[in-house]
Amino acid sequence: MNNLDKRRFAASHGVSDEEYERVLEVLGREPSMTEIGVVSAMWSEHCSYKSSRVHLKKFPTTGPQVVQGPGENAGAVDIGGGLAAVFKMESHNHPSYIEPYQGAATGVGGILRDVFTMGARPIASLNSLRFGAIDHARTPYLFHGVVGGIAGYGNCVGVPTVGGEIYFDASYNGNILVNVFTVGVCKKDEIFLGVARGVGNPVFYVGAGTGRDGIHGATMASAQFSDQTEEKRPTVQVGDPFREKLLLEACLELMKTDVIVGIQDMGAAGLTSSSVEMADRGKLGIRIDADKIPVREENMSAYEMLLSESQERMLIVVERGKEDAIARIFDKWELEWAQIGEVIAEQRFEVYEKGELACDLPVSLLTSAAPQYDRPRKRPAYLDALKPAVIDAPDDLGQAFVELMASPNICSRASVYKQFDHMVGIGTVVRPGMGDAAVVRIPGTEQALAITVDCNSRFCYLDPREGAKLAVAECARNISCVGATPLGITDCLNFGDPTHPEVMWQFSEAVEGMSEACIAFDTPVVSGNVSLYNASFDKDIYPTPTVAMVGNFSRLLEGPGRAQGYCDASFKGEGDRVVLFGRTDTNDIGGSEYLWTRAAQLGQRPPRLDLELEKAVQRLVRDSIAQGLLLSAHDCADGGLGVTLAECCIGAEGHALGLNIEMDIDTIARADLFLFCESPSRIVVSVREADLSALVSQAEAAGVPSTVIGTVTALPRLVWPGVLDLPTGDLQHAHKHGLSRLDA
Amino acid sequence: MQRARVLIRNKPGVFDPQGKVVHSGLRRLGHESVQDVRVGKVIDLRFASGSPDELRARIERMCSEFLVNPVIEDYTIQFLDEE
Amino acid sequence: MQRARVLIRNKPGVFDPQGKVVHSGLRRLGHESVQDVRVGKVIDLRFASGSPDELRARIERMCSEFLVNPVIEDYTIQFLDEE
Amino acid sequence: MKVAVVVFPGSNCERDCEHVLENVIGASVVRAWHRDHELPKVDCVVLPGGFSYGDYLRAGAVSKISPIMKAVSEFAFSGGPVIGICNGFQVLLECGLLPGAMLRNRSLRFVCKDTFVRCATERTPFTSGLSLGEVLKLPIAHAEGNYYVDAEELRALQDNDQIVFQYTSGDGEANDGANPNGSIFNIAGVCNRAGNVLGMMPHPERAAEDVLGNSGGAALFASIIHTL
Ligand SMILES: Nc1ncnc2c1ncn2[C@@H]1O[C@H](COP(=O)(O)OP(=O)(O)O)[C@@H](O)[C@H]1O
Ligand SMILES: [Mg+2]
Repeated sequence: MNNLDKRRFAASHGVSDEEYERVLEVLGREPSMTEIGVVSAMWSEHCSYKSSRVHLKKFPTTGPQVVQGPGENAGAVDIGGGLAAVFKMESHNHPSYIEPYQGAATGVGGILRDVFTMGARPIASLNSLRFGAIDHARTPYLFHGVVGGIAGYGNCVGVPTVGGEIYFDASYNGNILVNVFTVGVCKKDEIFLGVARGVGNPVFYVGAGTGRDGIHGATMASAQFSDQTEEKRPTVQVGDPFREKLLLEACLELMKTDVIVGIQDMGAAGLTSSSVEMADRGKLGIRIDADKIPVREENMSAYEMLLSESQERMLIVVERGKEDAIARIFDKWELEWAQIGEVIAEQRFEVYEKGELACDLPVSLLTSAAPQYDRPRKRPAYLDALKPAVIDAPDDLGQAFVELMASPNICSRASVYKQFDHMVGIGTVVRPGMGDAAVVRIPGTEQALAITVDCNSRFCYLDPREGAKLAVAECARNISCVGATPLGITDCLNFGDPTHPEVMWQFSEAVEGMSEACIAFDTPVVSGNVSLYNASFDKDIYPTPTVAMVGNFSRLLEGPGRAQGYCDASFKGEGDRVVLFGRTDTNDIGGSEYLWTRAAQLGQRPPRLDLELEKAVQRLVRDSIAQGLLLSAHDCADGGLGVTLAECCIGAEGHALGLNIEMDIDTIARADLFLFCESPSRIVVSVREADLSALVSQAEAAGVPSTVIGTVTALPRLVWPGVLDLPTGDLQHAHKHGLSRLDA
Repeated sequence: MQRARVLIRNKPGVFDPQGKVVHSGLRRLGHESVQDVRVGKVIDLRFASGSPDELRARIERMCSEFLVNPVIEDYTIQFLDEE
Repeated sequence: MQRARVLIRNKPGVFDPQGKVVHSGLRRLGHESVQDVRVGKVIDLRFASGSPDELRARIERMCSEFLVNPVIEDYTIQFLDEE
Repeated sequence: MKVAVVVFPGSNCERDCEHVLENVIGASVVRAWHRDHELPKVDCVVLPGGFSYGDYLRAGAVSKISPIMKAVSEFAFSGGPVIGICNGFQVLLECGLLPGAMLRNRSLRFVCKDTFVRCATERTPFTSGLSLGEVLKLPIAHAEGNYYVDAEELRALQDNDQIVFQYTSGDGEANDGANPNGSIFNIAGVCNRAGNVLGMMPHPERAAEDVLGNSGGAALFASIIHTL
């Protein structure tokens, strides 16, 4: 191949002309084709974070609780008892659009490996999904494929999927989002890192054999979808959750020995990125003999082996002289393994193919010397064209309420989470649908974690900075509603095409907003993921900086009949009093589900967030739960106070109760806006009548506005005299069947 | 009456984890002579009437619309004698 | 080289949940002419050598030991031309 | 009491069963590995849930050819109590230790939720601590739990008192609305003729502790201790 052809070859791999010049300059020679493949993968947006790195530096990433910050396979926070929670979120957006089942399944596989590669046994997963409009032709297919893939993979591996979120919006018609999160637990001083140390130490490949699947996956995730995507389409990666389970057990078993120097899973850009990143962290090099790599297809070239994204594989640097443990354990678990190379002193990535050096690159070329861009930013013009919301009060408030409950973004997700094994591991204390965050007991302890994921991308579209803040705030509020204390976050920054200055403006704003909120809640960012080029035919998705948060309970006390010290969302019994903490501003209607479903408007701005009030409300709720004062707690989010009250009445198990609203309607100008605006920092709680005055005075002392909403009734009706009188069953029915049109 | 059969398998190159497990199961039972195993789906269809040509066109539509995932699967159509 | 195919289907009379779902899916897409759908498995085996008779006996053993559950499933064996 | 929990590649409820047996019931637990040819000396064998061999081919099909299943069969034939939960039930069916077979759920979907099951016989070592007709709330989590036997076999199950659990409504009625997967006669669990081998789809180990809000399932494990 001549030099011009090489340049074209590089361009076809997404390496720009300037980038290619840079390679020539650093290398001082023309790269081989194999080397071009390696460079293109490592310099892809997906692996190099070249457009986002300058912004990500702004994140707060430290704190006394941080055990491992960004940069490793996953982050870790101290959860007490000598334990760490290890967690991360990953996107698998592009593969899932092409093949929803396998795309989502392999996304789950990848995030599980990111966590257990650190030595932590995964104890729970979440997912955050965005599909196109519910009536878009492709939505049902993508939806069922993705949900099926998450179920198929996670259930088989035996990690419970305990929560998540799903939104439908036309902005995702041509580019869905599939973000998956896993948390695991290990001793905080027994974390394994992806680092190559010790010159001469052997490098082992373990797991499944390498095939031709997913070659160029990383480059594909670094470009927009277009008509040509079809041709560039790599062989789809097919997940094998069974082998993942074996790999999980084998790795954890190996970790109990003292043979591992460093370990890392092969994710995007497979063997290349795992070896290069491990070498980079250890400031050493790695030499690989491609002919030793276990393969499952014939005649594979080094180029293909290096770029394959076959699933369920790991790379392990083992202490020399202790190699036997690999054979013993990986044979036992019926997995492939091979010593494929060694750690070398020169900081180079060397790959031999049939005795010849097919790739000989400085590690730094692939890491620190990779391009970084501070791409142009511009405030999007659409922001100035936004108009304030105009919405008339409905003739029939009850009817409007029922319709809102059936909205695809609000209705019950039971049909989804029933397909996920959310109980395996016998740790799920608060199940999906029961509370704002999932509560998972840590095996062998009385400790528990609360986890949640959130992002309202309409808010982010209206104002990326405020929207990102609101996402962090809602996560923290969800964690507080179950009684836990927020500890840290991971994120998936899903944005459009970074070559659009408007997208980079959104990105930068969102990162700054998130950072501000993370500092306020003392929840550092310990890991995360960036997914750019979420655009199709030049139309960018709504900015979607998804946040997943982990909180902890020091101890779950077993009381008579059930655990105490936490809360779920449902009302418990007749006569209990219902109190709203926080402030309702009926102008907070922009971006709301009510405005969208009734008037197809976005409005002008998202709800206003007061971080100090938010913190005070959350602290109050956490403290009252710890005191055993609260019977339930549920925040007001999508659909506002009305939907929250309805959900509290419906309850997770269908023991529908009712509510008598006792507020004076004369003080409220518009009941519909009062019920359905989406002011943040609000939590609905219920208490025994006897505890009401104590609770109200605590709120007063904490400087938190509180409103007594009314009284729980055994009669399953939501009654607000003169305003509303609805059978809970009507709301419940609408809620339950909101997604059924996807099955038609 | 007409009977047709659609055979669906993963495309060459697309990983078939099930085939791999079945293969190693057969080996464990001593069937060493098996060199390769692929597992796929078979869909048998019955029609009241129709000529093979006409049915083939119809079945091809069914495959592309619904029965087959063209991203990872290949298929073949066969016609069966009435039994 | 020899290639053989095992087709496995639920016995007549045993409910075939997949067939039923596929059938109603096809109907919903307007393929009303389909009268019945059965979904089964196809297992393609490759052997280095062996006469059909000998292989048939071997495959029958595989089926009864492992590949087929006789409580619910029937099977047929086919030999394929080398490709 | 000493219990063996059998682990196949892909089992994923073995830890859960061990936790309940050890920490809730107070039994001692040993693991048996699928490649073992012998069982340790135990009083009871548990085949836990999961996806042994990925459920490939058929759930339980690849596990049945594991060496350990010969030892489990011998243990069962000599009258030892054996319980297979979910995937463990599927393995017992494939091995022929229990009659019948599993079909895919009629929804074709995996289903994870609480169900109610009624105890239809107290004669097994696992139900001796329950009362006849008692309704338990137990979770299920499976894609292939649609139990099938032909009409003749069903009659035999009934005549020989082999139906151990049926899916019911909360007040114990075995109607179609309470049937989560299409299983024949709402069957959730069956035993062999002798009564010492039980297979069931619901997971009692997931409902054996107050902290999870449901401890009714512990009675099954406690029954074994009392029987021995
Ligand atoms: N993709 C999903 N996977 C699993 N559980 C989900 C998923 N989406 C939503 N859920 C669960 O369904 C329930 C309702 O979701 P959502 O309406 O987003 O809750 P909230 O408004 O309280 O944040 C929650 O328990 C959530 O964890
Ligand atoms: Mg939410």
